Amino acid sequence: MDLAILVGIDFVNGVATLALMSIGLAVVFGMMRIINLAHGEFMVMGSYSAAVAYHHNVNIWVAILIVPPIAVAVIGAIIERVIIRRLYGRMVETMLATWGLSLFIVGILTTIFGSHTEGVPAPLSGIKVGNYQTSGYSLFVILMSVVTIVGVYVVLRATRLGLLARGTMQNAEMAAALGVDTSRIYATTFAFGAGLAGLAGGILAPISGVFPSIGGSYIGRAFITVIGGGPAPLVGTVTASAMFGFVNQLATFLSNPVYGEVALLVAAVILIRLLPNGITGRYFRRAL
Amino acid sequence: MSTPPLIETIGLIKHFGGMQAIRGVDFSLAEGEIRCLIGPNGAGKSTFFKLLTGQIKPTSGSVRFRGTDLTMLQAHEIARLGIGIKTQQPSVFNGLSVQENLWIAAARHKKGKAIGQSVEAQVERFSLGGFVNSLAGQLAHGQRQWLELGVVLCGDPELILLDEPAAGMTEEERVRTAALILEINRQHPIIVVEHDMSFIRSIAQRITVFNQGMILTEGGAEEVFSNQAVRDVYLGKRAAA
Amino acid sequence: MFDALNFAVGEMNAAGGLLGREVKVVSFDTQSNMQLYAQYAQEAALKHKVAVVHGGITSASREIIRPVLGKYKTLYFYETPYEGGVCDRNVFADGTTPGHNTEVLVDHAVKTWGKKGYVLAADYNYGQITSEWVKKYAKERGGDVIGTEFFPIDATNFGSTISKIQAAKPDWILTVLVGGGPISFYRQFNAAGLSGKIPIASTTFGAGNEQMVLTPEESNGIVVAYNYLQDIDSLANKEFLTRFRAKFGADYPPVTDLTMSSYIGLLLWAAGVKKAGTIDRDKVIEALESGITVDGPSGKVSIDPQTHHCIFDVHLAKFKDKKTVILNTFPQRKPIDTAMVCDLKKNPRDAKQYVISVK
Amino acid sequence: MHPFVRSNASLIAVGVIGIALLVGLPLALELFTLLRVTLFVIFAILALSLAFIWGYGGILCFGHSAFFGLGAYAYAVSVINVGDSTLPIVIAMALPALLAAALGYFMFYARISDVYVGVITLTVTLIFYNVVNSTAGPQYRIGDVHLGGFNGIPNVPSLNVPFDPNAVLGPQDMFWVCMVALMLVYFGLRMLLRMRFGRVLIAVRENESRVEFLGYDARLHKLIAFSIGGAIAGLAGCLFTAWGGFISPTAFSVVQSAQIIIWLMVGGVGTLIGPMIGAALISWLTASLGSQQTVDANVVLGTVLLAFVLLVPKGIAPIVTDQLMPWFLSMCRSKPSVASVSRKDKT
Repeated sequence: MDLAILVGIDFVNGVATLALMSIGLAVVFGMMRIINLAHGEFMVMGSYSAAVAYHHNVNIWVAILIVPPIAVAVIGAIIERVIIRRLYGRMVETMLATWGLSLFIVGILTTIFGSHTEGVPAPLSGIKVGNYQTSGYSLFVILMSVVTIVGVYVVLRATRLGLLARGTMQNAEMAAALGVDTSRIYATTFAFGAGLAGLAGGILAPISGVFPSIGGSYIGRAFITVIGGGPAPLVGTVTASAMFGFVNQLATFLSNPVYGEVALLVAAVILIRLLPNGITGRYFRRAL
Repeated sequence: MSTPPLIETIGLIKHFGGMQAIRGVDFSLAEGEIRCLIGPNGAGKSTFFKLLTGQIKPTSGSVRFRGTDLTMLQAHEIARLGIGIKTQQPSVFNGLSVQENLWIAAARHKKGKAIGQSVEAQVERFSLGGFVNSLAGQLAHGQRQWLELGVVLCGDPELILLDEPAAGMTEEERVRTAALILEINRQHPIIVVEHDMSFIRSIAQRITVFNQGMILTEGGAEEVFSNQAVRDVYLGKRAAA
Repeated sequence: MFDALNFAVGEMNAAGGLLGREVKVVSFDTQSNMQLYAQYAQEAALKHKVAVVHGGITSASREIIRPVLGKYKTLYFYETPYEGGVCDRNVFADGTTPGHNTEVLVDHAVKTWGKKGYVLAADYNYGQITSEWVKKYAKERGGDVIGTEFFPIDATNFGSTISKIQAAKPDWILTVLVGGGPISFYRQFNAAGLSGKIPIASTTFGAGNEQMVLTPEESNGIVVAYNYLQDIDSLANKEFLTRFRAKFGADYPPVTDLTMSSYIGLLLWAAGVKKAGTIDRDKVIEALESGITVDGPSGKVSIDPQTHHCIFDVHLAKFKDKKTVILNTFPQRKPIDTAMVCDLKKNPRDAKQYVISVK
Repeated sequence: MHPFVRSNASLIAVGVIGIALLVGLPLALELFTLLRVTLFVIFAILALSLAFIWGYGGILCFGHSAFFGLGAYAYAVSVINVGDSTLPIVIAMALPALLAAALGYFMFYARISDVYVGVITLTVTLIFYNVVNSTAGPQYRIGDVHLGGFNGIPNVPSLNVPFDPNAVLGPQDMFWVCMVALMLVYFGLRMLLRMRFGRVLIAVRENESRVEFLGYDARLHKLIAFSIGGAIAGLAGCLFTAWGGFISPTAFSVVQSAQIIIWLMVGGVGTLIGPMIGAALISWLTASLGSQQTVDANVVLGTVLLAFVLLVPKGIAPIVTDQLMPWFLSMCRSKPSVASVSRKDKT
């Protein structure tokens, strides 16, 4: 029984991690129809900013929860201005440009930090489940994932920015005609997505190692989750992460992490074949 | 009415999710005929064309073309049977030249010199002589519409569907287009969807009126235009708008 | 590694070079791109016509370089710990192989911690073969490996594994993990509150200075076995460290076994060249085969003529507060694994990597 | 000038340059440089395969390395088992072609297009990468070959004279073989693009539904093009393995796929000559970057890709076809009549 709880936590943790990784990418994709292939590197920059802050004796919670989203959002805003802005409406070009950007960031990070692994220790100790031990931090990751998703919901639903953003994404010309500065909305949305990536990087820094090329292992999964989820960022992310996370954990538990990854990928291929516009392209069309 | 119809639909129904776009259409067209489809926006005319060309599959009912059931066929198979369509938005190969556009259409069923002859015939018909090497995407809107007509004709179709062939044209071009359509009709049966009343008057003998996914009425031009129900749903609304 | 090699060359040149000539280093960054290994090996052999090539980190890169250098008759030194079995007259390997250190670790684990072991290994040759050795050595000592798991090099999520380990209740864990991702295993293991509850031994931990990234709580108690540890208490080592720190600064990360074997590798080659009196490949090989020995910071290292691998001391040590405490020293261990399959004295024309069947 | 020459001027120019390189390079270059150029030639073949399906078929294949890797592995496994390299070359082209056909059927017949094709191909590559990477265990063997997981398969024999396994090709023969293969692929594709199939394929890229309204099966055209691209990528994989004597799972990696796309972007999508030049340029750049320690290679490659997408979206091909080629032709005939080079005949 205790073991079942332990395994259950692993499953939920897998889903939560996937959702956390994907949400920033999903917001940008859902609202702007842009796939940011540098998303993984945005996360890595979040992780590094957390590590640097921590090594400069910033409080650990501030280092993983406050510093990364702000730092990466600022970088995201700059990147939007310099690169993304020139490519709106051209999905493939944006993907290629952000791919180039991701290589560039990996190179810069390697130059600054070297290719060895940095890290931040987990700020929570283990907890007991009957005779077993589990990581308190993984419960924290689950909690933060829920908080982040609720937070994004609130921002999109209840704030003026969210309203304008949704309006602009529905019909950019109409919004422009109403006097909304669409380019500012795009910039803010992109920075918001980048900030979410930074936050995810900060939260995951204590569990995964931090090294320049680790973004590659994030982006694949986040990308597939977002495409699988479809255009509605929140419902899409949650449903797709739940599905892929479950498949991944199940296969991992029954065999090993490699086949866990393979099972996730196979599930993604089948899903996209059946629902080319993702889960929310077919169901929950009116959802956020 | 003894000759079998060229194309007919029997109890054609199409649902999109909860929305009923076409609800029970029985339509038929005789050999050699030219027919206009009219109706307010959302009446189901374009959906009807999509069902005829196999772009979408009906929820129930069937389409028969010279006795062949088209319902389960793919779009390109239907095209091979001889149904050509000019879509609402000009649908040509923008990155290819006028000549290449026509060549591809003709090369499907012709070989060697016959291809060139088809291409030249259409270039001449639509006065595209000065543009054979221009990219289709660089043509003016009206010319692009004509090019698309030429592309359709290069495929030697046995039935031509025209979705708003005069949309976005100047008055002068409209007159020319109407004349061209009548000329084409001498060899090919045609179904035309149009909004412009004077254009319709200039080409149509029989008119079918769509409303809310069903056929409201059908008849000669004058008969239809004087029908009160038609005025209510269509002309009245148009006038109000 | 590269720094250590340059350092060795620098010292050598400062002392008047080799055979009166200055030693020059031509280096390539392969960007971990496999075809670049091949390109650069060709470039080194054909364009720069180098006397010796040192390098190749992974077994994969070595197996790319090795045939190229064999073909173009350029001597090759491979200095990374690996799974053993390379048997090629053109190649000298001075890194540890399972025969050197795995037996020492398993012996310690079974005798001090208990019979039941659990192996976590990187999913490639080194991990696969080493885990076989662990099984064999454990059985010979009356123990058993009750679970083995393989991970891709970039794995970062070990949650499910940690649950599986708890369900299996082993007496000890032996890790054969490499790469940047697996660091998170130790972290997640500690975060689950298991550090100190189930002891860990590792054939790889510390080789990438993992302890410097982890906290003391996360790394304390991990037992390793290497030829070289920075904390070896010998005069030769202290002198070496003083010189090394003087050049690279006090902040330079701890010198690892890997770094040292690059340094030793160059010393061995230089000794061979001196003895041969030329850099001609065949003569240098003959000289090296005569049983060259160098006394370095890690103690006495000599070349085993039969396998072209090395004989050296192995130190068993435990991590404590980011440093190692040496528990025991096993003097002059031979490459017993490779020796099972390879005899270059008898078959000098061998040029392959044997897969040693561990039975 | 003869009308045939006029209408095929750029093709002839490419042929002349190709033959000049074929004959001249082995004489002019030392062995090591020739070995490196051979690799560029192999990559040019790989670039052509993607240039064909992406630039002309409009299929956004983000996971092209799946075909390259499969061809490479198919060659390695079969040549070690068989000994003679003749049949393995065929297998190395047939297997990726089959994979492409299966994948193409899976995608195109379900009307999946654009970015979604990209996602699926990328995912398939990742699956291959993961699976092949996990074959380090001794149980993964095909015949005499141990797949080797992360380490891959070392010591793969090079090509030999057909049906004579003992007559292994030397480095110079290898260069000739690769160069001839490149020219065959280039002219083969050019010919294909002039035939009805090729023209319809381009039309599919331009407007898929219009093609169907004209009675062509767009799905079938894409599927065939995809298979041809797969086979050519497989050939490149086979030559690559024969060149280096090894193959490892990095052949399947996303980075490898990205490389090919960078070649296309730099060279120019929608052309054949551009991607070949792009492949050679970028491979040369990558190799040169590793010989210096000042700038990280990723920074340079990332900047190159970004710069081309933002500033030179057409790649360098227009420079080649509009300036270099006419210049070259005018040099050849010593009487400049640049205007006769048809701009439409994209090289």
